[in-house]
Amino acid sequence: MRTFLLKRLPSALLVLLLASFLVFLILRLIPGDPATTLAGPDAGPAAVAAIRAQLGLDRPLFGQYLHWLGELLTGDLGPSYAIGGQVADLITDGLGATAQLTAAALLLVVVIALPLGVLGATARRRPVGAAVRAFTTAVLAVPPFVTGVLLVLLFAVTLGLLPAGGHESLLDAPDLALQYLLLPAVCLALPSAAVLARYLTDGIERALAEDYVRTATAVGVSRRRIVWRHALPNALPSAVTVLGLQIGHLVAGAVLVERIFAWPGLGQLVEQGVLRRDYPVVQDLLLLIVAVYVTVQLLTDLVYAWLDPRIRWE
Amino acid sequence: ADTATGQATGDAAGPRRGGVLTVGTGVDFTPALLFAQSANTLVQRLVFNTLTRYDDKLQPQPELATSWQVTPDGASVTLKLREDVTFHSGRRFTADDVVFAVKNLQNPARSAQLRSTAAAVTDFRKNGDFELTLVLAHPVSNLFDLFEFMIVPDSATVEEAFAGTKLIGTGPYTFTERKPGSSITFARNEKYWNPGRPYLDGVEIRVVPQAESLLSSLRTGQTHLSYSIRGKDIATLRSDPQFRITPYDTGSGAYYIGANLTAEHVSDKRVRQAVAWAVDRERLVEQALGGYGTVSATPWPKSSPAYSAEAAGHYHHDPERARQLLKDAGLTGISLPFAHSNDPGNTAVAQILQYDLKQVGIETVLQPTDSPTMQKQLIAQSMPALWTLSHGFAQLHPATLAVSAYPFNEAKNSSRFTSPAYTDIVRRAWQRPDSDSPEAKALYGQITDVLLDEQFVIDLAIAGLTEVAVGKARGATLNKFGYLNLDDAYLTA
Amino acid sequence: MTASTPPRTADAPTTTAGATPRTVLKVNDLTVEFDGTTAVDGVGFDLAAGDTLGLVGESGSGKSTTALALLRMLPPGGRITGGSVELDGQDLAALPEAALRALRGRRIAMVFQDPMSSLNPVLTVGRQLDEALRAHGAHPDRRERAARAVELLDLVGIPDAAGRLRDHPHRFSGGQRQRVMIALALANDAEVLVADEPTTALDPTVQRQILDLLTRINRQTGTALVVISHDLGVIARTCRRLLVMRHGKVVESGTTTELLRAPQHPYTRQLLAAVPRLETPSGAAANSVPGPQPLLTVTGLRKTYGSRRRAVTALDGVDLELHPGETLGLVGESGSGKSTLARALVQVHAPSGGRIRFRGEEFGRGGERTARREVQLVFQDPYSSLNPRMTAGQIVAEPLIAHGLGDRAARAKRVAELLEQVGLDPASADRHPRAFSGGQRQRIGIARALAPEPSVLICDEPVSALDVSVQAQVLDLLARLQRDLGLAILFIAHDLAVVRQVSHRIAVLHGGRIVETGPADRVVTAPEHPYTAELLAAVPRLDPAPAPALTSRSTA
Amino acid sequence: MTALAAPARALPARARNRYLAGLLTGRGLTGLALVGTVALAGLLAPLLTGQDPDAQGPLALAGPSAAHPFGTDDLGRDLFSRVLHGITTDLALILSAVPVGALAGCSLALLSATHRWADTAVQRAFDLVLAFPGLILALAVTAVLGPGRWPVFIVIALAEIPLFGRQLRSGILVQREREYALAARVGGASRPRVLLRHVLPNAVDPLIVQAAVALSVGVFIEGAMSFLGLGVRPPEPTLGSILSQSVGYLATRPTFAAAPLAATTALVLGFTLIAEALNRGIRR
Ligand SMILES: Nc1ncnc2c1ncn2[C@@H]1O[C@H](COP(=O)(O)OP(=O)(O)OP(=O)(O)O)[C@@H](O)[C@H]1O
Ligand SMILES: Nc1ncnc2c1ncn2[C@@H]1O[C@H](COP(=O)(O)OP(=O)(O)OP(=O)(O)O)[C@@H](O)[C@H]1O
Ligand SMILES: [Mg+2]
Ligand SMILES: [Mg+2]
Repeated sequence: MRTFLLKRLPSALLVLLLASFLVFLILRLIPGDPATTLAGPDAGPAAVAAIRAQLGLDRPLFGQYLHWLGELLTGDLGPSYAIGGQVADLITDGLGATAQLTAAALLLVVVIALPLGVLGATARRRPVGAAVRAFTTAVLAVPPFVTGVLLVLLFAVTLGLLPAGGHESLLDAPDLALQYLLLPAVCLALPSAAVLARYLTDGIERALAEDYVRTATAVGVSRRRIVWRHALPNALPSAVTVLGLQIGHLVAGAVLVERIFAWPGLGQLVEQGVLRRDYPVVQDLLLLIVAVYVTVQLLTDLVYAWLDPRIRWE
Repeated sequence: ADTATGQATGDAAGPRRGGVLTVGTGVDFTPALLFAQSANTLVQRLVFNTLTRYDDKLQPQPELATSWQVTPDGASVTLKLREDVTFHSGRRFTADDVVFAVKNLQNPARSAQLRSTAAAVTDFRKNGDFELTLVLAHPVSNLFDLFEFMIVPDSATVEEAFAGTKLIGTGPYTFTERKPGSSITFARNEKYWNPGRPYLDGVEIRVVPQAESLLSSLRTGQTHLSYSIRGKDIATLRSDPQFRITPYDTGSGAYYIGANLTAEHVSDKRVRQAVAWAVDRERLVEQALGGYGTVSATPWPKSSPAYSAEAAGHYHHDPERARQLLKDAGLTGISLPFAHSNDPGNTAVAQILQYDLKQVGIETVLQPTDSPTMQKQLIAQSMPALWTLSHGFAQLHPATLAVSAYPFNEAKNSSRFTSPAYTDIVRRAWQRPDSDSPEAKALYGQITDVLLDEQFVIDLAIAGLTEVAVGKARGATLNKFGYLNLDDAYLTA
Repeated sequence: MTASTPPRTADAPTTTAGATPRTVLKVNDLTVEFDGTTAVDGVGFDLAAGDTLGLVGESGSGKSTTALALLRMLPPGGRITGGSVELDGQDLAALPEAALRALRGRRIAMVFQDPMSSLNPVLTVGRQLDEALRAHGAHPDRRERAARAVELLDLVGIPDAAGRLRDHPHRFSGGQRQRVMIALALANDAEVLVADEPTTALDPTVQRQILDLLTRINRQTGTALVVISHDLGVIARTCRRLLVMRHGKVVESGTTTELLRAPQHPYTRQLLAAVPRLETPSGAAANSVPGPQPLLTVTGLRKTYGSRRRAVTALDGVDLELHPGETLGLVGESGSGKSTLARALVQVHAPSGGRIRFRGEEFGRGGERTARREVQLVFQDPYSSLNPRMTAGQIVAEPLIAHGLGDRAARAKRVAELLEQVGLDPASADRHPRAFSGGQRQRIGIARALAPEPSVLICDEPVSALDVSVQAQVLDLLARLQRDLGLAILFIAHDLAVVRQVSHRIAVLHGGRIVETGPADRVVTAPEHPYTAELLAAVPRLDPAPAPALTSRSTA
Repeated sequence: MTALAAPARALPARARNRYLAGLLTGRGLTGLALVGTVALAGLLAPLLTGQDPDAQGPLALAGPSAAHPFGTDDLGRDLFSRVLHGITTDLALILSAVPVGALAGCSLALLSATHRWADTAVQRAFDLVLAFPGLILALAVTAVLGPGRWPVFIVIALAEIPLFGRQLRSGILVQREREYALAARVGGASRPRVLLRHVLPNAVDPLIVQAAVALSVGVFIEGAMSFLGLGVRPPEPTLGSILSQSVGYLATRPTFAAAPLAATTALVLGFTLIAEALNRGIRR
């Protein structure tokens, strides 16, 4: 494992460096600049120029890039341009909220996808299989912005069971926090769960056709046990890879979902940052997302190896 | 007509103390725009006070200033200040704080819209701690707009306020916490100078960016009050007795089409007039604004001294006339780029306009643009031939619009429109001590005439902010700049 | 007995210990169909407790299908359309699925052919044994099950049984995996054990261990055995009675001794005749005479796999010579480096040390270029070495295209010629590999290897997956090619009988070194190295003498 | 009912075209019919409806009626006509962007098979694309190119590149070690020839399934971009833009969302069924 990490680490760092450059470049490619946004709707060029100078945006681009890298290396992320406060604080708060949301969503993804995936592969009666497929299809076909609004209309407005949106700290009021968490997590989890369920179904179907299932049958193991204890573990490694990919999708999906549920996470922060051209916030945030993603990839590779004993010893 | 401010008329028990009022908004508070007018101005009047406050007839009423004296030539104004006011930090409020507030607005980095008016103040003469004379370079008719607009910050913490970390003012509520993108919370200022006020224990401003979600949070009672509900959503609440709906003249509220006069075709005045005739304003108000708006060809709301029903109805839906104008200009089948903000509401507006223009032979190519890009193009005067947006500031003294609102600014505007005549009238209307004498009104009429003739800004409809409140939330008002005033607000049991 | 031939009269159950043992399994007129085609057609036999029955027959004759039908575990599409399988009087063919599950593993168990794919790769061997033990609820206690699992692994002869419970299947060698399979089948003390080709593709020493194990279990626990194989030697070693199948039907049955001594049915005779016997002297000399100058010389060849820290030395200083027109047999146990050597010779893997010279020119100094065309390889597995997406014609034409030999028309002609040469119908050139039988596929591989007109043909276990009759065809073909074209052949195999039959000389590879080289007959009859002797001793023989398994093994 | 492995013995030649065989099952035919019907409705939109999809009228947010089978939208446009035209736009976008993305991904995967360094570079490039939140990508592309079909096309294609690339790469890694690939090398084939002629055709199978899934992802991306105001230039209808328009009226006018939802669901279900059918066909 150490050698594996040592082998992957340099390339991961390289990815981060490349990403930092891309992030910087993309932001400058997007028209509109922080100064005009900060200056407000009726500002004159003088105000804009003053703000530009104050933010250091009049310096050459490459210098700005190096300056940013320097800041990153010293760990001082500096103040945000438009949102207010220190970038580090903003990101820490947003990260906490998003981590809650994605963790809950991830849990739901697994909790939903596992039985659905197994059912899809083993349903002997046609209606059950059809129902599973109908569900996964519907979930994939209805975009999250529709699902989200529908969920709110149903559970918050009509039934009054859950709040329509917002966020509570898990530490202050855990039960309330869970209520706030439920709908956005479900909304975020559904498409990924559908995708994962599909891959699981596929993997289990493949595994069920393997010779070792025949062995287990010949030994007298029950059908149920064969599916859960023999076929499923073989479908898991590739499912974990899919799950790793889905984490990227979850972060992307968080932008939509956090907006609909007024969830103060990184997705909202990215959107706000981009909308106000808050360069420091967006730059640091995107880099963080890339870093998280790269780490997740590393982790999935490790988990994969852990789940599949054949990999571990090679 | 829309003068109601949600007074607690039907409430026999009278105001109740206590409770936390939740206000929903679609846009987060931007600290850097604390001293400017922006999309979220709910915070300003909760934490801070202004010198005066307009009543419904645009007459200034005392706030931090108890009385004022403008010299007849309009060269200076003398203010008497309240003596019982302290900042949340405990420091006493004095004339120095007013001096600081004015100077603060003169700083270009504060990007205050009324900077030109603030800049007209050239000298400060203190007479004790609570009397102050502001000496003006020239008379300004919109002086009290400045006093309505200018919040008085604590000089010691102004940079922290600007960064959004610490807000210290003299207002009814003290700032407790801000979670960017999520909420800002306030607690009652126990030492507020207005005795017995405020009633509420606290206020929470929740940011709900998605319009549907904001509506849902009102419906579920999570939010008590909002000014960010879209007109078409309000229309769906109209029949629900649970909500009180109160339109204001206030805020950023006139929809218009802007024309870049250096662009092909629209440099011709007749083309711009044809556009003005081509638009079905009634349908626009009905379909895009859910009926919450007033058709108008001029920027002025009915409360404005410059308002004239005749001028407001100058342009109406007349495709034939539009086609004739185009023909006169020798143009058939022209195609123009047409920028609009890419949010759903503005996209709908743009599509309606596009369809109407197409009916008279003006093809347009829509350019959905995100607001920072739009902002940059507006300031850089690099807009395409046509665009649609909304503007504010018409609810105040008419001169403020022409000197402070960028679309109309005589010195430099996004349309690249310049005319010595316009500059002259605007300056004359602005640099005078009074604002509603017959001479002043005559000048406003002339401004209106120029606007109607030149049509570099083609006004379509006036739509101020509309308050939507659940039944138990009472007594909230907005000032003319959309600052939320909760001095008298309370929640019924 | 319901076999198609009348029961034999002479010494039928002579050596049986008991008087008349109870019949546990009674198969009557069993018929199985796959989508309308009949795979098993009226098979019937009885199996007494503690008895051993062998099932032989050519590939596709319905042996596996019969075995699967016994447990009613036919693949999708397969259906029992007639007859009955009675286990202690209970008809399995008519039992509901749940009741059947209760029987599987507990009363009738099965060992499948391929031990690698038949064990779950992600579960430890201990877990899999545990699953088998708990399946029938006989061992509710976890610790008890663990103890029993150790006992089972011990029984099948896996050293350090307790320690190895935590290992995954891939850490076991092929022979050990096969033992684990047997342990799984034995977990619930089934009365009947069906073993489908339990030793195919194992080298003689391992094969012998497995067969010994089955025999021992039969004797110790009284489990009745049904052993399926296409290798008559295997059956002869283990089974008291034999059933010969062809085209889904039983053509002959009887005691092993009788059948081997005096086969009745012409097919049985043909089958027996095709079995290579270790005693048969080499036929190579009669076929061709090797040239004096070596064509291919290998000196001090070394190959290590893996990183420096976890290196596996596959070849450790191999010296070899191959002459034109000569067949050099290469034998050795699994993992001794045979394939590695083959791959080094065809330059798929670069050796780590040593020299290879072809026609006197060293690899790396020009020799490798001529060798690339003139040294060709016939792969062990006839199926996986053919591209499933290409037709036979395309596959054979590939080397011609790669070496730029001839234009399109010339190539088509040459392909037809090659197919004919290996005994395939040129018209079948546009069929995909899956439309050929195993033997035919192996011939496509040979045709491909012959296409660039090689002077050296390396055959890596070309016949180990084929049944005897097909094997005989392939061997004939190779002999003919050598005679006609003067090919030099490096013949890699684990079946010593086959190797003796085709080789001029035999080299024995052990642990990456050549331990013995010599004329084929001499190496077999008078081995010099103890390892060679060990290999030879393990070869199963067809002499009827040691066959009746219920007697104690003689030393003959 | 136990699923067992069919012996890998000679199968009859009837399964000559596995894809066709897979498609010609109940599942496959249903999928084809679904996609076909929706696509046909889109293609025949000008014939099926006389209404201009952009024509506005005073009758906004009307329910279904004879004149407007699906009702009208908030600007009084005929939803039937808009949905049909939207289908065409969506299909045109997706059916062009997905193949382009797939092709690019596959080319990169092939490139990665040539050298260890190329492999590392390509792998990390995939990681990079995958790691960027779609919103940022969409925003950047739209900002640089201006709104319209191209940004949507590019974002969909970009999103597909790593998905196809990774899948193909792992397929190549597996197939490359198969005996037939070694056999081709022994036969004298050059590295590129082994890769293109032998390995590639055997590694693409999972991609066919992936392609069908990718099509639904395309629908998804188009919708999300429309929702964020980054989609196809209005007033041109797309399924995503109609849907995001309808979100504001889900509570009051659910019929608004019904038609575009039905169309997307039919498409996604169709693609899914085709994917499953092909998958089973391959596995057979
Ligand atoms: N799943 C299946 N579908 C269709 N036909 C099959 C299937 N399995 C086996 N068959 C056919 O049934 C017949 C008997 O096959 P079986 O596997 O029993 O042969 P076998 O005697 O075990 O051969 P081998 O020695 O090659 O293992 C063959 O003709 C084969 O093609
Ligand atoms: N690619 C590889 N990486 C690491 N080790 C390998 C590799 N290929 C073979 N080996 C090891 O090298 C040794 C020799 O393997 P090789 O395949 O040459 O044996 P073999 O004699 O052909 O055996 P078999 O009879 O089972 O085919 C074995 O220990 C094997 O595990
Ligand atoms: Mg078989
Ligand atoms: Mg080998």
